[in-house]
Amino acid sequence: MASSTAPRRGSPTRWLLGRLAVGLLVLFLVSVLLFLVTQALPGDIARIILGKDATAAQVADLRGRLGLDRPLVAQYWHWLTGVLGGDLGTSLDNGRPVADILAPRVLNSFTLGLMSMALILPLSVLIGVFTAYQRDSLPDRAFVAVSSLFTALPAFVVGMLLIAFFATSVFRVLPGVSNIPPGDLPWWHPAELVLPVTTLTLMGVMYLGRLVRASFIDAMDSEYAQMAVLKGLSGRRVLFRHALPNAVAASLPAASLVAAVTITGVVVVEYVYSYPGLGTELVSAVNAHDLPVMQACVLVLATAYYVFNLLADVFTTLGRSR
Amino acid sequence: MEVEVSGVTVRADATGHDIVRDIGFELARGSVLGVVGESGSGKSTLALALLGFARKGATITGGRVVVDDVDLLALPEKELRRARGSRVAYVPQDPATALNPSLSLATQLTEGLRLPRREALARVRSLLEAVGLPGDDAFLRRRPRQLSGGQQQRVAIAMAVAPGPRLIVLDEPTTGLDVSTQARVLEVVRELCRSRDLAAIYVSHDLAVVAEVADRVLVVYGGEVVEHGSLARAAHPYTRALLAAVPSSTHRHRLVPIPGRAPGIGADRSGCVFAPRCAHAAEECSSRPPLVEVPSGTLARCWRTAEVARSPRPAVVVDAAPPFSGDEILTVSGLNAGYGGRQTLFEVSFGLARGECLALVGESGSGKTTMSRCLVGLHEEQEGKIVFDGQVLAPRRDKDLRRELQYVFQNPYGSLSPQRTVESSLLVPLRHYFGLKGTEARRRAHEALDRVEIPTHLANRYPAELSGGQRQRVAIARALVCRPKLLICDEITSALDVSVQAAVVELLRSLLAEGLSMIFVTHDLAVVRSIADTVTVLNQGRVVEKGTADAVLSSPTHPYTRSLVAATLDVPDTFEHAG
Amino acid sequence: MSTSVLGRAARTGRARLGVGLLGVVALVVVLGPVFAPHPYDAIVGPPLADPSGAFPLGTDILGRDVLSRLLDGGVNLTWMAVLAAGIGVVLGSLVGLTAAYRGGAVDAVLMRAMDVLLSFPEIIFVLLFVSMLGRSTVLTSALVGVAFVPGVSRVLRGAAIPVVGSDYVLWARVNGLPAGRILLREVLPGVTSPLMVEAGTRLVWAVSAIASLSYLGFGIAPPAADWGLMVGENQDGLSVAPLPVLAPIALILMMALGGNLVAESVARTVGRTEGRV
Amino acid sequence: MTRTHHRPGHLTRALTATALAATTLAGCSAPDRTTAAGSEDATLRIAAATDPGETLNPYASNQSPTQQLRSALLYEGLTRLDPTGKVEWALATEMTPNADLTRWTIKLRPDVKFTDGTAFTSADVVASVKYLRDPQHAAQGLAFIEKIDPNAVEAVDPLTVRIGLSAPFGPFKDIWANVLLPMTKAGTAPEKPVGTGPFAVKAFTPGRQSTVTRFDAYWGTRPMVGTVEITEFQNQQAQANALLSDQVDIASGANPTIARSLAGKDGIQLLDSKGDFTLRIGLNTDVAPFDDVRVRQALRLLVDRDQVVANAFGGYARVANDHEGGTPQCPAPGVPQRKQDIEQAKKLLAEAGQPNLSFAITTDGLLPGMRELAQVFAENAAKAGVKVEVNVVPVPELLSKWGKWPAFIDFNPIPYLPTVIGSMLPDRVGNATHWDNPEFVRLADELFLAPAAGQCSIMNRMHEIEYRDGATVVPAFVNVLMPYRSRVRGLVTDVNGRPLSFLSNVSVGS
Repeated sequence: MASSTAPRRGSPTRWLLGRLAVGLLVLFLVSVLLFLVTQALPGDIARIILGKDATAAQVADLRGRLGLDRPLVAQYWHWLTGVLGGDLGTSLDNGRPVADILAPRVLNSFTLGLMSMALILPLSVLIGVFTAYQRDSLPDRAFVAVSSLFTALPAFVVGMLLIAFFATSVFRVLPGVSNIPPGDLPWWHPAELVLPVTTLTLMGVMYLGRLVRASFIDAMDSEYAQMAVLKGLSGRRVLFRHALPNAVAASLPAASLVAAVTITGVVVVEYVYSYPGLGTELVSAVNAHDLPVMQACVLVLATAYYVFNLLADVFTTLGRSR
Repeated sequence: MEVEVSGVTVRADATGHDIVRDIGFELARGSVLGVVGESGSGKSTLALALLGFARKGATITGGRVVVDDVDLLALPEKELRRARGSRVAYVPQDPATALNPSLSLATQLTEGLRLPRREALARVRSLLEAVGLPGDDAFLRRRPRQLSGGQQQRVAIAMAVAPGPRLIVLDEPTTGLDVSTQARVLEVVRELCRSRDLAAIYVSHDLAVVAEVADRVLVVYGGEVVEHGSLARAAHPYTRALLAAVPSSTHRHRLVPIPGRAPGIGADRSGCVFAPRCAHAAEECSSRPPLVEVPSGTLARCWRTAEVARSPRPAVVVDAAPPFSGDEILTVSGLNAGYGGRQTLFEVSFGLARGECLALVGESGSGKTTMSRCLVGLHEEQEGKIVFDGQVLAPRRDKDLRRELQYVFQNPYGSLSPQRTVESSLLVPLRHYFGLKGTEARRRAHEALDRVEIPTHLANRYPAELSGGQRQRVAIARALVCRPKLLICDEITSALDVSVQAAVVELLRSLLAEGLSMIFVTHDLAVVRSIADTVTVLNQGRVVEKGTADAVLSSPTHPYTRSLVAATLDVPDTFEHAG
Repeated sequence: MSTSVLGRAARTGRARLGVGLLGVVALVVVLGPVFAPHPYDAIVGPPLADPSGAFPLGTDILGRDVLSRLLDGGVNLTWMAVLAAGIGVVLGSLVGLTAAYRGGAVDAVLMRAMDVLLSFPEIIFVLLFVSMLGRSTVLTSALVGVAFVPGVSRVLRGAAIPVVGSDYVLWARVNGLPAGRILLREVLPGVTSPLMVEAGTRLVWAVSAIASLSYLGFGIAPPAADWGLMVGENQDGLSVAPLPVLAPIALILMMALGGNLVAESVARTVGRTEGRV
Repeated sequence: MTRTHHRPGHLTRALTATALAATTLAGCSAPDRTTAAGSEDATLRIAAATDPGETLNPYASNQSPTQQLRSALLYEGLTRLDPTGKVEWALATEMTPNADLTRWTIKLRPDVKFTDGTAFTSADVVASVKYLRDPQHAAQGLAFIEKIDPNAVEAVDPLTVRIGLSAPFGPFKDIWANVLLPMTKAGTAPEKPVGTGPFAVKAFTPGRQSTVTRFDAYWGTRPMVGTVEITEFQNQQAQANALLSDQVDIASGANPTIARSLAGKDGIQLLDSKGDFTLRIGLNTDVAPFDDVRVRQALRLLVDRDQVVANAFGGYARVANDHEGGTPQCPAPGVPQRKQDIEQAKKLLAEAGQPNLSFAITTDGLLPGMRELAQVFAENAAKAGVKVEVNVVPVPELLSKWGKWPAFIDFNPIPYLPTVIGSMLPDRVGNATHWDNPEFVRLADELFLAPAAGQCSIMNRMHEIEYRDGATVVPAFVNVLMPYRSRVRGLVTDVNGRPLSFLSNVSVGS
């Protein structure tokens, strides 16, 4: 999966710096694209803020105050210089600093994403190795079947069914919505985190577990595993010392991609569980055409995505140079 | 006797056919047995079976492998595991994939020694030094990918020897190595066997290597032993045919290919397996001959050794052509080229007369691949002058130039599109260069296939259905339909079995005879001797020696060429006297 | 080659199960409208009625017959998913193959452009463009397709690089064949297997994505019958009347799972045969 | 965030906890948020719809129901509506006009304190009115007080205010009951407005949550709950889920389906406020063919009102008759109930030259029932061969072309008088149908001058004009539904659909 040019020459550091520079360029392009797209959105932010009762003069006045009547380039330049100076601007919708709005939400989303990753990685390895080792056994077949089912299942359906099952209809043991009150840290509310984390984890494990399983099977079938057997090593040593590290290494790029997908996948999960994270904020910002908030959300998500993607490339490159 | 093997049979689970069948031999400590066979002969399966191991999808169904009075095949799983490594050790064909990429050398070398770490390390250090590698900590901390191919192979050998086995099985350990590296590895193997009183089984497809390293040779064909003994005294028609197909670096002789294809698994085994391709086959060959001692002194599985012995080897020595005096079709002068800023060719100059065959010789890293890419215009970072047929080759070449300068690739598996039939592959250039379609294009394609001796019925086959040699001949045919003036052949025989290589070399020789000019890129001096008129030797991107093939190979002047010639192995010559 | 891979894949058990599932769904999609007892948009009873003789699966939130809507609601999802997967695979292959073939700067630029695209969460991407251009089924399919492009192009670029580097493509380049013809006639046939696997997988994802978008209200406009839309419309009544939600989910799952099984068995067969000629 | 340092080792604890089985987790929630149920300090937890653009400023433009819900707890106007729709005195105790109804003298309630402890005086009223009246502020309630002359607002003494109007206006008391026209302490709006309400703001995070606590020096009935916590949710399903898993006590928004599926579940009851809340289909009279009254009447004849009530609103509605309500104090206007009559509709359409009418109804689906109404209407219309498409657009898009949509779905939650002023007279922004009936305008002017006793007959005549000529299809009056946990006692239904404005007698039991 992972792409792009391996470090053919020059030091790895230079390559990494190059990739980071490209990353900044990508982020810049993302922001330009987003800016242009929002300009084309129907509906004027000033009108959205003022509502249908406001007169045209009031709308024009607000546009002036928000700086929306300046040329596009000037507006963008204003925003960009602000961001480069560490100022993400203020929300058009409610006038609060974007950083204040996003900081707790970034924390919430990242907690959700990182907790899920903390579960996805070991579980995937565990399940992948186990099913690969017990290849074609009943548990293996069951896992393969269930994971097929899950790749076909939209996230909203998983969320909806989990809520119905664990919170509202069948068992009532978990909260049906995962609201983290403002000012609280997400991990003060472990019960609220269970269902969203479970949803992300299920989706992740079903995908990554399959990949680990496949790469573990590859590792077990490899020449070096055969060589280890021919050296008279014990089955356990062949499995854990020879096959496992390589299987895990082979899955690392995919794991990074899963991490990237998990970070961006929180959008849907947050919506389903009303979790106050970046995703829900982004959806409302899009609905309200709140460009500064939208920009900041997408930049955070895109950065996270790019970092994990870069990790995938780094792992792939390490793998290739082996 | 140290090692006694008998009746070893391995079966493919899916089809129930035997991959190797009823193999037996004996081996004394300190001696080396060579196992020779072409691809698909079952020699690797045999090598693994000697450790009581069969690959997925295969089962050892019978036989004994007795080492030090213990029959490995009769041991329960746990004890067999202990016996592996400590009694029988294995050296893999490709250490690049067989060494675990994520473990340090120290770990891989010491694991399974059943010794305290300090002692284990001490033993490993001394062994590494014995195989000519440093035994220091820095080296032991390395991962396999940080070693060269030759180093990896010596580590693999040290790894095999470390637990102190009685028998060591080496599966094609020098395939893919340069001749000079190969020479060092062979030296290590010989030295270890001698000094540690080890029995060794050396599996290879290369007769010259086996003849060099082994005391006796087991020739495997179609999963069976067809001959057992000294190559110099070969009596079996297959062994003799193989020897006839091997080129020699010392003199030019006609190479005799073996017609037909090697039998697959599941071929009819009621009679002699070689009979379908044997020039001496007779009615009696429809029943299976036993492996018996024959007059030459070897054990051979053939009814007709007497007749075979009477037909002498057709060692037709071909004289080198007189030096060419005609105009040069290609002149390379002052060529510098590189990749990504790193220069790989330095001031390379040479010329090629019309109708001549020039061999571009070099080991890996010599720059010969860059050189051929420059010639066909694939390489972009280059400066210097290449004049072809009176025209300076510009980076953007016109259609006719491209047509007249054709290129045949090294790998027979990649040079033809797997999605095109043989005929379709040939129609592409016909359409591109001549705008030909339909009947006329097909006629020209078939003409070319005829020329390379590909039967018409193969025209609609896909490459996957052809043998390596057939594919290489189709690739040549594809070049021929372009009506080239110069053919560049990049290691085109290196991936082929000798019997097949012979056919390709003979084909090229006949094309030369028809006036085609040719550049033959290779590392194999024997092939050079059998085909080239002049030789240009490349080392580290520089031309170190050029001259006629005879002059360069027989009396090399540059030290590098000399070492190359010295490291090149040849099959024994003593053959003629045996009959 | 590819046909034989398909043939071998078709003989595996999982592929048969997949084809069976797809067959059932196809029957519903094609013949369903003929057998629907009521018009899909007719209000024929009280809302969220329990199943009965007149309404075998009950009625939906507006009092329409769930069975009739179910039988009528697959057509849109099907063509939209096919269109989306088609756009994704065609554009993705184009980008991926071009990047692999050209290499260097072209490759870098194309792949970074894909990174830009990938950086938008898919749902936001669709949300933005639907807000911008208005809701339409074709637009939604196209957006889902475009959202697939980066993924497809990466996979195909990866698959095409060895093919582009292979000697037979090299031969074509050396002989100066036009780039378009090389890509189309030499490189593309070399990546048909991953292409087929991609097409299958993307089709499954498209089903899932388009159902999700319809559920969120960005796909097919009411009152049309559509499985994703039905889930969204009726989910508020899940605890009173589960069938109007679960029945379309079951069909979406059958469709996606069937496609998934077929794609997987092709992938497996390819994995087992490719590269070990 | 600021409390991090008090809680070392939380990450590990949370991780372990997450990994544990669900049973251990059920009881585990934010430790300092326990509700002292039944006691003086009980907390009432209300689920509301998300509004990221909300502020505490009660004069802001475009206020969402969530903001209005909170404003009702924090601020008060001069008058207010009681749950039956009657106007009663709040911060004012008397309003006296001059003879020609162009100048009003307002007596203020004595001993009223702002939540910051300062006294409420006439200066605050003057400041509030002037702020509201300044077009620069784009206050949403501006339309209702446009007749006020900003230069003629003056404090006579600390408890008396005099307001001069640019035109005579009678129902002055009614106007001030609007939630959009509260009084705040002079100089505090819009940044940190201070009100006189029964509650004061404790914490406020726009788009997420606000907490208000009881103001103990409140002049009126002291509320029984100590704290009200309003939590915002993305959608009504989430509100319902929160209610079901006991994370909130009241879901302030529920569509009929949710209400139906929650009602009867253990411990959940439904607060069903019947009133004159209308969802209506507006027809733009500037656009053909809706400029033809025959077409409008035909479309009104196509609606199966019983089906709309039963299927679009799940029975939580009552049939309406193509005119606004909001006049609970008046007898019904003497017009026959309009029923579905396909033949008549076809005839009218044919007369209007529109036998194959086809158009789209645009809705943003903001309120429950909007989409469903459009769909039921589309299905009904199909019976007469009228093809109606349902066009669901995002909110910004609906707003951006406000007044330009040919047919759209709109809602009206307020009493008739402000409705007339805000959205039925020509040239009002709220009048997106651009309906302009001279007789209706004349009657409205008459209404503004009429004494209270004469208002009903005028309003009924206005209803009749709506019924005959109006530009909206009003098929039903819709109930406002709020499911709540039965431990909440003392909730009252409200004809104006704002039952959460009346929390004084509400308590939270155990």
